Amino acid sequence: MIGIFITFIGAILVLFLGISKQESSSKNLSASFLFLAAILSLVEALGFANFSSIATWAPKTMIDFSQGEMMFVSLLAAVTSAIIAIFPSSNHKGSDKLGLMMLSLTGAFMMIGANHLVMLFLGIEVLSIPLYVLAGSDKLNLNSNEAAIKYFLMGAFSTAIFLLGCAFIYGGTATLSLTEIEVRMSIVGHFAEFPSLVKAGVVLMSTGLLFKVSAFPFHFWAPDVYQGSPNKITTFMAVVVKIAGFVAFSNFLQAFSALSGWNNQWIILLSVLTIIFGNVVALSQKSVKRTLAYSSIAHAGYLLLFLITPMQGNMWVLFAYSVAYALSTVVLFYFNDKYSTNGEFGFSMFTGLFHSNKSAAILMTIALFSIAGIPITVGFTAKYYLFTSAFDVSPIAVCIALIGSAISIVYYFKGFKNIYEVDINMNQLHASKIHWIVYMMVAVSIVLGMCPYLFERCF
Amino acid sequence: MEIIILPLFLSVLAAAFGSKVNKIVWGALSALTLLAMIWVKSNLNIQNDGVWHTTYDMPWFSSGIHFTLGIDGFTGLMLLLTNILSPIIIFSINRDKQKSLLPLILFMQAALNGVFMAKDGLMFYIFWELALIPIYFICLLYSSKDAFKTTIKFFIYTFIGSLAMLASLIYLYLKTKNHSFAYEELLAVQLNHAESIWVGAGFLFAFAVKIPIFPFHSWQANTYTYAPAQGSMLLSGIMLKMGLYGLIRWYMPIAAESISFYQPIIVTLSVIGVIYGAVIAIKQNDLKRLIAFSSLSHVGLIAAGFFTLTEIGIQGGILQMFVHGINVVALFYIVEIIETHSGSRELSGLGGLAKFNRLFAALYLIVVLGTAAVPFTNGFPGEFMLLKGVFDYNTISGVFAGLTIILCAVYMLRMYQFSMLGESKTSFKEIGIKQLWPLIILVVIILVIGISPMLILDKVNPSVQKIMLEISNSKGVLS
Amino acid sequence: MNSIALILGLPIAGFLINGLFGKSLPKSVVGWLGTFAVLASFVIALGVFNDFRLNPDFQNGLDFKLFTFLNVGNFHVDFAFSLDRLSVMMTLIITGIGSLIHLYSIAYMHDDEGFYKFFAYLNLFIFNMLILVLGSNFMMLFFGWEGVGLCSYLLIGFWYKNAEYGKAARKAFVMNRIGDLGLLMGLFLIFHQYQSLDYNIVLPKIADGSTSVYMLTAISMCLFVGAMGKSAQIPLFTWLPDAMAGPTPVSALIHAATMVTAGIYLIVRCEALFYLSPITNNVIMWVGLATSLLAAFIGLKQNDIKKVLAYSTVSQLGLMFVALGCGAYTAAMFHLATHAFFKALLFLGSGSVIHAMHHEQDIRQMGGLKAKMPITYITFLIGTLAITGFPFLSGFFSKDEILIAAFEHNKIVYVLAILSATVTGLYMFRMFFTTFHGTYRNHHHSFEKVHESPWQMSVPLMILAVLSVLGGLLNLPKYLGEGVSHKLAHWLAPILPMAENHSEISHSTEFALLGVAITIFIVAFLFTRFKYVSKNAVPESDEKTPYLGKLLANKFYVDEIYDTIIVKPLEMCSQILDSFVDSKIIGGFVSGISSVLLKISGLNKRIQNGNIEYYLTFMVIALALFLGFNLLF
Amino acid sequence: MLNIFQSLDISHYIYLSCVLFCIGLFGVLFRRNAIVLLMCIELMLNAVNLLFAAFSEYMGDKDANGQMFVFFIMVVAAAEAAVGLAILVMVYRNTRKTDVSFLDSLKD
Repeated sequence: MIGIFITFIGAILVLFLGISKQESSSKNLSASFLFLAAILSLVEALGFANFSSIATWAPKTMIDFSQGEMMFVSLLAAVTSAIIAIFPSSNHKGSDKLGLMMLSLTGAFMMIGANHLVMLFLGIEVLSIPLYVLAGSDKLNLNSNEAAIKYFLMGAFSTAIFLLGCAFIYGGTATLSLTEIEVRMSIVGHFAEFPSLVKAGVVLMSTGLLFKVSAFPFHFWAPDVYQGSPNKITTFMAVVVKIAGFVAFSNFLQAFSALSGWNNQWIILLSVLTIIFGNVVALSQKSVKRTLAYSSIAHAGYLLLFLITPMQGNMWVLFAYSVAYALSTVVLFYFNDKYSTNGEFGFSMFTGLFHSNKSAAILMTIALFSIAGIPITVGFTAKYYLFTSAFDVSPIAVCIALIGSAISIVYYFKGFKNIYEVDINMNQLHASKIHWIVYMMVAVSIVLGMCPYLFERCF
Repeated sequence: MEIIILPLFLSVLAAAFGSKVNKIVWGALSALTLLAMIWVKSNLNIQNDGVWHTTYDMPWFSSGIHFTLGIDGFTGLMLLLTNILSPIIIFSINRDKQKSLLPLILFMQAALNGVFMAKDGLMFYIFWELALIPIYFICLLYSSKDAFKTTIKFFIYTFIGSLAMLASLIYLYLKTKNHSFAYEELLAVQLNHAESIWVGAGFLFAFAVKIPIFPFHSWQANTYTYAPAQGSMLLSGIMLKMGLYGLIRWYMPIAAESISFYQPIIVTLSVIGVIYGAVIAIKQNDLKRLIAFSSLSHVGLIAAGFFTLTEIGIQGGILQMFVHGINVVALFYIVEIIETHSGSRELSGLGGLAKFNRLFAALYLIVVLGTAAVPFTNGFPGEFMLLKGVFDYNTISGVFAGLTIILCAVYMLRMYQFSMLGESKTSFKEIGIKQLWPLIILVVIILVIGISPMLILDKVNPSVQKIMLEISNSKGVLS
Repeated sequence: MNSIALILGLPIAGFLINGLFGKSLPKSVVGWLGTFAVLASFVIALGVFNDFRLNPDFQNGLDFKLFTFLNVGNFHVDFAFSLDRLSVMMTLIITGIGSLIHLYSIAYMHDDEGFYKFFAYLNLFIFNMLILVLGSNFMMLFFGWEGVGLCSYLLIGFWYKNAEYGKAARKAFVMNRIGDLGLLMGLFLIFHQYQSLDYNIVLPKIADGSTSVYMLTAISMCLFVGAMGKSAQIPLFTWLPDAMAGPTPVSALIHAATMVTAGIYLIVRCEALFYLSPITNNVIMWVGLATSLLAAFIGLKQNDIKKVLAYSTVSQLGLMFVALGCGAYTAAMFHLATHAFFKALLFLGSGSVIHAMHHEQDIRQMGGLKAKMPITYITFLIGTLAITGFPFLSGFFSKDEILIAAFEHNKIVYVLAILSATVTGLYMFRMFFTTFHGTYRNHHHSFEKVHESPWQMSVPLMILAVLSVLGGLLNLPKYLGEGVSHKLAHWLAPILPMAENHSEISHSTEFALLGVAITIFIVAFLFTRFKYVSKNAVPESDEKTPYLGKLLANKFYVDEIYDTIIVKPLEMCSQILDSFVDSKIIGGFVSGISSVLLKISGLNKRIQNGNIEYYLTFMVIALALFLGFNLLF
Repeated sequence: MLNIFQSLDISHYIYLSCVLFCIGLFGVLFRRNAIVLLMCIELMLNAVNLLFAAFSEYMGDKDANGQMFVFFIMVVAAAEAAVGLAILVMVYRNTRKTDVSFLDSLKD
């Protein structure tokens, strides 16, 4: 709970400061707010301190953070703080973008902690509405405009579908509280009254959530919006929306664990389709950003596999995967942002990197290894945990996921061709220094890859 | 543990000071691993009684997944191979490539040692993958042409294979009593027929790609051709052995229920591969391609020998693993010398090099004869045992596999003649004796093993007995 | 020290010293070292022979185990040797003739830059050949078998700068390898049947008759395939004539006297096996006969002095196989020994000629050499007479024994063997007369420059000439008196337990057959003398030879046939496999997957076309399907 | 207690809401003007509101949760509309168009 407070206060503060200040001047402030939120949440999650007293006014039936969820809060806060810190910010007026990001993050936290459909809905909206604005924050850039309007229209549309689902579930179970729903669903006979209403509700709400996590076939917004939005926002979207979406999704589905046999069917189907789709389509992408967008769709597919496992007590698997995904995605988007110039969005931006900037090349290599799931990076560990826990339920889906990750090697490693190529005309951009946080992130992904037991211990 | 840590540490050192220190020093340092082996063996007082002794054990991923290393005769032999060849490969590096290649090769050495020592399924997989990464970069960084496609094909192909193995391992893991990847636990898993076939397929696919067994070899020739010599040496000399090692150590005891199903298939495919590789090698012009196909032919025979499940076949195969490693590295070393000294490795452009350096010619000839399995060289005992194994298993297969001794003579002698004999077509730079030392070492090994193969067979015999016991115990396949 | 160790150790020591340090040693040291190494072996072998002769306790021979070569499961093979009557005889031939040829080579190879290499190889050959005959199990035999093949390869291709020679060397090695495969399969079968490869275990088990005849036939056929390869029988004989690319001493030692007789040795060694498989015996006999005839006829039209001798060797080996096929093992061994003498003599003689003629080998370019090279002339004449069966020379007795055996066995075989012997007479005298008689025909080198060879070359010639004359003493026929006759048969009797040594043939028939033999010798001699000496005819050049002659001159086109039905298809197969099957089908399948994936990947362009209406429509369709799917199932 | 709402079966409300929702949905699919799209989405949301209210009324003890949710939806819809219109204005300034089918520069 402490995380949500600090973030929210920070957001308001930065938002108001933003009226007069430049973005770069608020950067440190917002980053430190978020970092503080991350640290405090972590401290609370690990049980070193207890800040629950300040959360007493919030009814537990609406929002409640378990220890595991606090880990996610901490992770998202930390990642966002890193995003804000490492991405260059404009010197134009208006640090309101940072404020909006923090506000959006607050929405993400609400989703994570939500215990009630209203809170879940509000979380989604608080997450989304600032993002609609942020996607279009590059006001004079037509691509950014287009991204904003696409994101907005489709987001609003999916919200409507999500809400219809809420209404159906409400009709079927006569409650909006997730805990209550779980109880009622498990009472034999109760559910029998309106089975199709509840099922339809689950499907419709899931559609809304699947849209948020950009799973096939509700992924259409992702590549376009990722491409059009400013890099910093894309990174934020790719990481925060997806992770928060999955935590919310898993909380939501846990309430319907009585239906898990039925749920698993379609989740497996969608997961397999998403993995294949994301990976295969990513193969033919020319732009780095779009490749990463499809890669993030594929990752949504892997994460869907988590939803078929008995999630109770298994949240650390999702956490591990989120950490792995967040670390490598941020690093890769960072390099994409750093080296992309106006006319240059393809892989050729990395040409000759190894020869002009060794450390950058090595960092990028490790990040690519991690996202591809090669051993002794956290990416492998996470994938391993995820697949092992899903294997019991559906070995075939896991096998397809394995094939998918093999395909993904092709486009992840496409970068290596350019990175290790010898380039005669040195790219001037390559020479610039790399933010120390990036080093930290890569180091963390290796340390966690070698000492994976840390994840299990945190929960 | 030291056996892995030492090269790993050296690798980091090499990344820092790679180009400042002479490669001979690095080679010597890399060879220190052999000392580490002896040290580990004597320190832990390990007996060669067939048991896979645990030398290091530490909980890792979770309670069921340990970081466990073990040594027995078989592992010892593979470690010996790795740590003899790695320094030699390091010797062959050109000065301008030294800085990038050294850390990669040393890292690879560490990973390979890990593969052979890993006693835990997941660790085995992890080291297996780790060994793939440096070789990928070695090929990528210094491939002779724009060979990104080839390297990525190689990587994906083997990667898919190893993922299949991972799937099998996870399946077994979930079947163990207390969810563990420990070798003993995996052995204890009882599978029914259908399960064993699927689990076996996972392992076999991984190993078949790596070995490679006949239809899974399409990555091989091009990768060898485009990779720098060091890459080809590592790939063919040591990495292929990972697959063969996996067959014997992991696949056969663990999924033994499926052996009777796969036995005829694999033996047939391998024998086809033996002839197929040999026939293609006959007309190759590029020396490296020639060696690649010859290698396909040779390892096919080893795989066939393993799958006969006869003791002589398995022991012969293990011996031949070592022998092939030595021979093929020697061959690639020779190709490297020829290429750097005459600027070409196309047979059509070579010839008559024998007159430039008699010692080199003699060493080359011995290596060629070793590959062609002439008595008194190391190729003979292994190939004899393998052919005997295959022959005992199935006479027809034995006769077809036996054709290799004819075809191998055809292409190896052709290779020797077209490069060394006849009128010389190219100039040839002076070869310093310094460059020939690694080759001399290899040739001495070739001759020693050729005369007394029992030096090696005695060492692996207890392990083989143990493994065969495990295969027959759990499943009763061996009558 | 064990005498086997010495016999084997000396040549290998010679090889090592010459091979490793020969480059820095003076030529004389190298040559004499090599020669003495073999000579010493010979002396020791003589000692052993003497022991055998004098000491009845020595009947079982000597055993010498060096170390265990392989011990895997139930498969156990020692690196072990044994000396018995058969191997002593072979050892004597090998080291005896070997040392003479070493001596000869000192002069013959004197000007060659690879002098030390040559001696090293020769010593290595002797070593391998000794392993072949001294090994106490089939594995050792195989060791030596492949080892001599290797040395043969090295020595044929000794002048490595000539690509043709290299090709010939490879051909020899590969063809030998085909035979080796047969031998190897035979070994596997033997082990499969008897669980051992040791002669002392296997041979008695074969002899006790408990093995099925099918198995015995299979084993013996496999071994015979091995023998075919090594002893140049149809269909694996074409390498031997090509092997003449090597230096002449090599041809004498390896391709006439010793290595090529390994096949005979193998069959004699496994006498029990072959005795009990009549089918194989018939095959051996007919193959031998066919080879003998074919090679003899080809020999008629060859103009290269060494090629004639090579075909003659093939033909004589064929005769030995005829003897083996007829069960006359002693006869085969007898002919093996005498053949070793006179064929080595002939080759060395031809070497002497070639040496004198500055490496000219075409007999049409020679003529009238008897004036310049008396020693060579006389010794060569003795050799020729011996091979053609001049009465009471060694060849006369040994060939006669074979003919008698054939006569006893099958009359047709006898007639054909006589034919072969006739043709032998024809081509040998043709060559002899063309070379030494008539007028000198070479225009490149003046007749004056032709000279007799140095003593290192002529001494071996003389010794061998003596042996060729007296070789018959080894196994004189019965009609010359019971006391002196059949020495060899008695000597080998313990080795050949199965074969009957008694001759059923009556003296009168025997004399009749002798008469036939002498007649054909005289006919051949007179005919060729008339043609080449009296009419002074010179063999035509290849182009002018008509019909049959052309067929013969071109060796019945056997090489061409092999080339068309085996080599070419194999090469084509290789190319098809490489460029089509491997890259298009197998490689194509793999890259096909990736290109299909890429195509599918590209299809997404149609859907992800940037138009939000499409997106929304797709989403709604997906939602409808999703709902339908979930609510219906 | 007789309730005027409950004189009809709940299924009628469900069908009505669904029909309304679908009208909005098809409006979204078939119209191109961004403002009309926005209105159609509002229609969909209002269909949901109706459903919530009906369910709330039909719950045994008049559960207020549903009605509360309606208020939240209305608030959020207003916010969304505000942001949406702002975005539209921005796009209109740059392109002088409100037709969404012309915005297709971002694609594969």
